[in-house]
Amino acid sequence: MIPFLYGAGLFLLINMVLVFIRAVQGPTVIDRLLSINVIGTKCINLIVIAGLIFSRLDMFVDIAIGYGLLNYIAAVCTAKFYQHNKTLSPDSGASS
Amino acid sequence: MILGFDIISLSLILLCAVLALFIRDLMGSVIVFGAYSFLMCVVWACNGAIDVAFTEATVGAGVGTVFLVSTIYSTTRIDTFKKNRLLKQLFMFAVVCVVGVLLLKTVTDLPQWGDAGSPANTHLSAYYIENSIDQTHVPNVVTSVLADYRGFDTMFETCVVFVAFIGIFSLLRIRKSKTKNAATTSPTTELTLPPHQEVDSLIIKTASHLMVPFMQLFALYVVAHGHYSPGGGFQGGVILGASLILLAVSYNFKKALSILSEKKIILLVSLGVLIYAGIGVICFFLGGNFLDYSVLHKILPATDTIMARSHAMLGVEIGVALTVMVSMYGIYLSLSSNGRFDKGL
Amino acid sequence: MQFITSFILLVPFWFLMSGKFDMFHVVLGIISITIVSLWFGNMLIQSPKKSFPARLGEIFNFIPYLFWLLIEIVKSNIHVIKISLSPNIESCINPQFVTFKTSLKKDFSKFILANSITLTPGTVTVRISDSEFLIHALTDEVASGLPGDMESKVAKVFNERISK
Amino acid sequence: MTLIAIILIILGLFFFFGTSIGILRLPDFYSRAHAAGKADTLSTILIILGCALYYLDYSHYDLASFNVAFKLFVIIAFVFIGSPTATHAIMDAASSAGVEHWSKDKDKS
Repeated sequence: MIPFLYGAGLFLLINMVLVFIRAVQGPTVIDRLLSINVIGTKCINLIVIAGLIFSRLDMFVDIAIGYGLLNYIAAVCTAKFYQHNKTLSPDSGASS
Repeated sequence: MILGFDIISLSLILLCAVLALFIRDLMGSVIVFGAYSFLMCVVWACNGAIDVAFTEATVGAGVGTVFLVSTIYSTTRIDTFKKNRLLKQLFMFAVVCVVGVLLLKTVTDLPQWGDAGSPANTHLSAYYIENSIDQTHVPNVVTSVLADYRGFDTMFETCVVFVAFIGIFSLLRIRKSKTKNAATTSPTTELTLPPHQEVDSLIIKTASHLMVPFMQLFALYVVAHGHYSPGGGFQGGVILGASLILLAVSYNFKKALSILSEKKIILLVSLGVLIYAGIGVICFFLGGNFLDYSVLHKILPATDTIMARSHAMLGVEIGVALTVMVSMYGIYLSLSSNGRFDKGL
Repeated sequence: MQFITSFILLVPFWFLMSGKFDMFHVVLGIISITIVSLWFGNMLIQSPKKSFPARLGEIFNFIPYLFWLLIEIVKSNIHVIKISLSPNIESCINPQFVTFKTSLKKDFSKFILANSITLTPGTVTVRISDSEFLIHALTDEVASGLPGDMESKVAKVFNERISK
Repeated sequence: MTLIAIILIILGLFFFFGTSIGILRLPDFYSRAHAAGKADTLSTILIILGCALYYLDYSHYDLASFNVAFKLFVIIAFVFIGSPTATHAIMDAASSAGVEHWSKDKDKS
């Protein structure tokens, strides 16, 4: 079971790299926000899987709950920012 | 230590840092740094440093991004760094190279990962691991080290948070009497700020109604069970602060001030530090050293010297949690309203 | 009243999280729950006048809805993945904004409806203004099928009358 | 029991893969948000459910393991509330910031 969990974690990390490509090339800031949000959700799963690999899930699960609770504050806050400040990019020359 | 996880997440962290440098819109950089802290938490967790990972998770996901976003909201969004001075850039590049080489040189002198012969493992850690349960009845060694063996350190760390809040608050705060005197300049500053109107979304509001009580109860659980599971005063305090910030973000600024007014914020921040230092002073008066909790069994009911240490640790953690919670909230309010305390993000 | 209801709701949460039943931790738990429900009990319970049986009825009605929602979530995932793995992506989607008016009154049922719309195939709620939902739909067939029978299901759960 | 856990985790990983591919391939922001918002929720639920089953089986269903399983269930519940809300918040931000959505007619012209 441990090799399987190890493989699952590696697969999640590779997925994370794929999502990160979108954050690199994302034309707008909001695309980046979206992909970072997905990376955050993947981190919850990764921490739970790491807890199973260490076979001390009772210790790791608190971190995962903390993430699950706090993951969406950043998204909410950024959304509020864009509702006040209705321009997407400060200038046209935003490069990545 | 899980090697494959470490390698991929560390290289992703490097990519994040480089990407954040090259984005000109500061919002983009802030958001990319969100991913940086997520991945850093995974690295800590994969190396077994659970308490550090918990701190990183709460600070990175809960308050770090929010602070930076509210700072950008009250300042500017464009990276105004001038890129045309070649000589200056070359000089900076040289400085960075020298510092980097020095740091890499230091890395070779560090002990190997998990080296049993390194000084930290032969002297201190062994003592803590052997004696923690006997002397304090606390299974989580990190908590007993932080709150008991190195109580002075933690007290001054709490003071650092306190000073950070007081610094930000007193630097940014604009008194109303002063703005009246400077009435000629205030209209121009008003114009540079973005036009303000209250927006609130029903979905976000209802979701935060549902989440906030559970968040707070979870935070109190973290504070109360710091002896057995990762976490403790600091992490619980950050989650409490983040829940208050979530309420403030999903409503408007008036509601945020009605939860905790300015006066209460300053009072409670000081109260947290007072609880910590007060426990130390009580020990002092009972005939022990400052922060020597074992003498507290004279006034705590039904405890011996060992349980007194365990209970006093809980009291200390409550003080830390109070200071951290209220100072996080106060820093958010100061930053997002640009010190005016009338309207904000 | 709000205090008592939220206290009853929060007690199982604490004890299942804590898992320690000695005197010291029980007292700590009761103190914590009291603090939270005094401070934020009025957030968790938005409608203080409702009686306990009505609340229980809502919860019992909600469970079948939850199962239905889970099946819809699985469907929507298969739908999204089919689209994103299809060889020519641009021919099978036609993104568009759709608005519709709901006759649901309570905030909480609007919230449930909006999140259900987000989780069901091909639609995401973008904004709610009063009773108008702005929805982004991924394909034509999904856009024409809104709001479907979801609204009446939500209304049934929360005992609301809708004009249809 | 372990087999069920493995199947659940593999399903979750598959949905995550779908999310990643969707985020990379879909043409505009709004449709990417569809992929991110939905598949994320379900795959998190599946993976954490699988982990909970495996942990229960691994620790022979004792009392402490039920405690951990409840905590995992709490994560599921909060992701279930939080993830659609985050998607909605991001979409709302995009639409008020004026991100244009992709359509076939615009692509042809």
